[in-house]
Amino acid sequence: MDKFLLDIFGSELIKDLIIPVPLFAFVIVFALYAVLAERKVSAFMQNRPGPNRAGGRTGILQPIVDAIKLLQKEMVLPERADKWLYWMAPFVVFTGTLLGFAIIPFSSIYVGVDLNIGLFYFFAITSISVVGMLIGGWSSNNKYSLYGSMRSVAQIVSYEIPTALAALNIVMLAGTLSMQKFCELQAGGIQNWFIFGGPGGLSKVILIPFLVIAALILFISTLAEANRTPFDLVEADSEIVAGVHLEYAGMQMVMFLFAEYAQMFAVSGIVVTLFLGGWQSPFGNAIPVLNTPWMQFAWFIGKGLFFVFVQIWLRWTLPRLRVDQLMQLCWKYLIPIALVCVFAVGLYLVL
Amino acid sequence: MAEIRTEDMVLNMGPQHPSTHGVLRLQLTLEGEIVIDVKPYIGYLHRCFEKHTEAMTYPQVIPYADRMDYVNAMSNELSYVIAVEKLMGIEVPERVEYIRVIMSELQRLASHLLAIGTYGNDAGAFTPFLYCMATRERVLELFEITCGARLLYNYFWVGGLSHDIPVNFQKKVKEFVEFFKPKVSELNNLLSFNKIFIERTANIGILPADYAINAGAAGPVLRGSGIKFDLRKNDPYSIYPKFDFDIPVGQGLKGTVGDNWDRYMVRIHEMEESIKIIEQAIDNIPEGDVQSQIPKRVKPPVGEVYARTETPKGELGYYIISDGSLNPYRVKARSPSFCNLSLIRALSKGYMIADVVMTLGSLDIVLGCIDR
Amino acid sequence: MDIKEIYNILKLAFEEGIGEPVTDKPVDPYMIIDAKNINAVCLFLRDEERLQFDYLNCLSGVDYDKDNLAVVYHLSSFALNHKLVLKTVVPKTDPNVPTVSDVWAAADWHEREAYDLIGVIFENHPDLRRILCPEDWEGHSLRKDYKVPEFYNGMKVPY
Amino acid sequence: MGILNKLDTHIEQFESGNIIITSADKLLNWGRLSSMWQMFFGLACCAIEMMATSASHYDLDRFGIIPRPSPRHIDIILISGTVTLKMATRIKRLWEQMPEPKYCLSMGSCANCGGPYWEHGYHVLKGVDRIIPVDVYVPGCPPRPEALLEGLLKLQEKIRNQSLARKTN
Repeated sequence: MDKFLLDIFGSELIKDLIIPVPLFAFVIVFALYAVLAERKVSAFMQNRPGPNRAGGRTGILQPIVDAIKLLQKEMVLPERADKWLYWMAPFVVFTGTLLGFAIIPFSSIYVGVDLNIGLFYFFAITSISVVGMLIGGWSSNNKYSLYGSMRSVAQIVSYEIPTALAALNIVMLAGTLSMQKFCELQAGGIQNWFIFGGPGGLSKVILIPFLVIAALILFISTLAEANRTPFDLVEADSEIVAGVHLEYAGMQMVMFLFAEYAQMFAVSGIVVTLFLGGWQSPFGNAIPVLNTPWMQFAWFIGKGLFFVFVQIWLRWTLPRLRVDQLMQLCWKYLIPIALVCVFAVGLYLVL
Repeated sequence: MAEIRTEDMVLNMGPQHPSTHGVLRLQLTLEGEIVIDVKPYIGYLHRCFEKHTEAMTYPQVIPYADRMDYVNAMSNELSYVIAVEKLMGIEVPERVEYIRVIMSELQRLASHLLAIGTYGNDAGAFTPFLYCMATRERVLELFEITCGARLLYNYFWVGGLSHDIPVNFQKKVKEFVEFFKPKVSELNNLLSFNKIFIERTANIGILPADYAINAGAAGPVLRGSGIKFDLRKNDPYSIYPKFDFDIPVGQGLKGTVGDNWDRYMVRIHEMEESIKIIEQAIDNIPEGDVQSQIPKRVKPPVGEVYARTETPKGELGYYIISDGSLNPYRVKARSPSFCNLSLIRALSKGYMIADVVMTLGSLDIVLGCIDR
Repeated sequence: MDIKEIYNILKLAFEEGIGEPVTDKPVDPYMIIDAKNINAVCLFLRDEERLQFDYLNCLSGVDYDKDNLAVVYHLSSFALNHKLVLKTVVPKTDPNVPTVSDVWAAADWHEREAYDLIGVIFENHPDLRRILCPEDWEGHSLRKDYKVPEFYNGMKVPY
Repeated sequence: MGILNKLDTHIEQFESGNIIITSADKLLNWGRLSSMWQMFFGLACCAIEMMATSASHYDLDRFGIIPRPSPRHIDIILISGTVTLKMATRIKRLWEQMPEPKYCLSMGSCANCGGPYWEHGYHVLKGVDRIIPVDVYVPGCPPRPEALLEGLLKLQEKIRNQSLARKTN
């Protein structure tokens, strides 16, 4: 793709400017429609129709309508808020999430930038949104926001560890940090996905339980990083009202929401890339039609959306944890188990 | 190194907050997430019920009694009319008693469903709330075909009922009972035995039995602490002695006796018991005139009465002083939520913010009843 | 236990300040206790083996008549399942009644309510503030001679 | 309407009925009327009916109305129940915290005019319109969910006829 664009425009600069455009468009459209999906899925789970006025029975225009309305909303600056930080926070949060998308491999021909330390970059850059939340919570000069931001920092920083440990399994197996490499290594059908031990001989069977557990840990801890129920303490409605974005109105609040929903897809993308073959078709090259670069988009996005659906499903089913229980889960259960997985995989590799 | 000065954080929860169940204000003194002290401020819905009663005639008070604890209006009415009937010495026909019992038990279902639903919402699970509301809608349907109102009925009158039950009422109630029975286990699967929910409620907000009595706790809050006390059995009124039902008490299955989960579970079991009572009563409604005993003018003799009944929230008592005129001299309502809410301070010290929300939800307060 | 028997027990324990039970009016009989005795009587009622009034159902303030206020205590016992009504009458000019919130914790809020709406002042109450009306409210609204204010904080009160 | 007011000066030059303005109006109005986020907030008896309306049986989400916990996020505040004098100042503050454009729907007799508490309610504000401007009044004590829905549809109608160029309040 890089080469193709370079041929057309003949300039590195223009190519670099063009490449993120579809990515950005995807994030915006996804975030808009994830909100609708959440409302529709929750409606389905609660025996009710959900939005069905704007845009016919499906409510397909509801996100557009919401956007039009939110654009008209007044921007509020709370009294005694720290003006610059207050304006800055939503952008920091959104940028942090958006930058994470740069290394998500949508297809063999399309990835924002194929860094050789892609995974490492992702963990590093998404942590920027923590800073944004801290800024937002502090500068709003609201106690609830402050509690939200403190919780978010504690939560996201803690959950980085099990996330990284679970991902480490695959890094060790694959011997790379590049997102495209992960996908390429899992070629050849569903049996070669890393959740089933990756490519290799029969001996990989003993790895499968550890990798399944690692995949679960990765999913759970990324759920926490995306602040979704049962770990949505950052914005727990019934306790600290709306948490960080309590004082934000209109488009600024939308930035926070967008960041949350974009993060949902980003973390799903990580889980999919690391464990579920990324953009690989489950049939490998047995059915070549299903493994063309354009079909790879469909596979990747499809797998990603499935995990987004699971996140929505969990949100409307489970109650939320308490702060100390959240930490307990992280430090007492997820990290030790993840460590065991890492040792097992390491042992396997050494032997 | 200079000592770092720390200050306790004071957080105002309410009067507008998603989980204060109305317009209650809690002033939390916090140390991080830990609650050091809670100061409840009430009165944001003080609608001068007691002043109104002094200006109204006895029957005119009934609609105001409805509006006190607006999620179980029937039980409020029952308590008030029983008080006035006791004062005047009226014996109501048996048909009226049966209908009153059925209605108040249906109302108990509706009230508990709302309590459980909003409790789920407090825990962060929104779906059980909507499931409960959908089931509650079926109860309201029964009230609607009976008296036309969904929420505030003015159905029980002094000495009788405002009108008789409709023709197909019994059939509808039986249909409802069949509809409702599987709902309890559905709710248990959805919420009660959810691991996270148990983690959030068990061993939180423990109320010891002796303090519960001393502080005047009532209803499921009292029974959650393991005290087998229910006015329907212990100080029977109406025709409750005729029915066979159990008093569920908290047993500390998932934690300690008297914790939030016990109080929650008492409500679930009470719904099952209410269904039992309705089943026993619905087939035996005797024939008769529901209005034969309604006095032309409600004018009790000089005297005073304290009548109490078991509403879904607990003991609701009306203390009525009559000076022999058409208006009561003084009506004081002893509302169960008022006494239960006063426990919040003792129950939430030392727990976390999230636990205060859960404890408050387990007390099942209605601000209309507290502030009057 | 009958109110007469309770009266006899109380009469033995306290020399004065226990009124004869009033039983001629419907429905609930009651006793009038002197205000200065009320805390001691309540403590006795709670702790006495034969009485065990462990539960305070209701505590009401009443605008008793032209010159007097009253506080009415409805008591009951879990252990023995009997009930009792006590009254204490104080003049409007000096509406001081000892608190019973140290006997039953339930009395705490009830007494605050009686203070707020009727204007009975409970001595030794740990936290006697207005509970229902705002802190800066004037007057005690359940008194028969209460006049509704024209304005509160700039908001017109009457219709 | 704050933002609309600010725009007023700039578009005075257009005559009302200008084709661009009208189409823009329609779009903006459509946005506002189809996505009224309401406050997760109840006062008294009517709050229960409001909850029933947003629950599965009646489902306010159909109209794009979802409850949000914070006053900063919302467009419409449903005053659902009796406003007491102690609560009135808080409601006023809530209203001031809401960003423009904002709407208020007064639900039930108590919020409209004091309801059954009009005569002896010394602590009841006789109508929330004494402290904040109300767009739609829904009568009833309490109004049925259908009545509340009707009120919301009336509010949609009102928004539909608003304009950037001419103020219709």
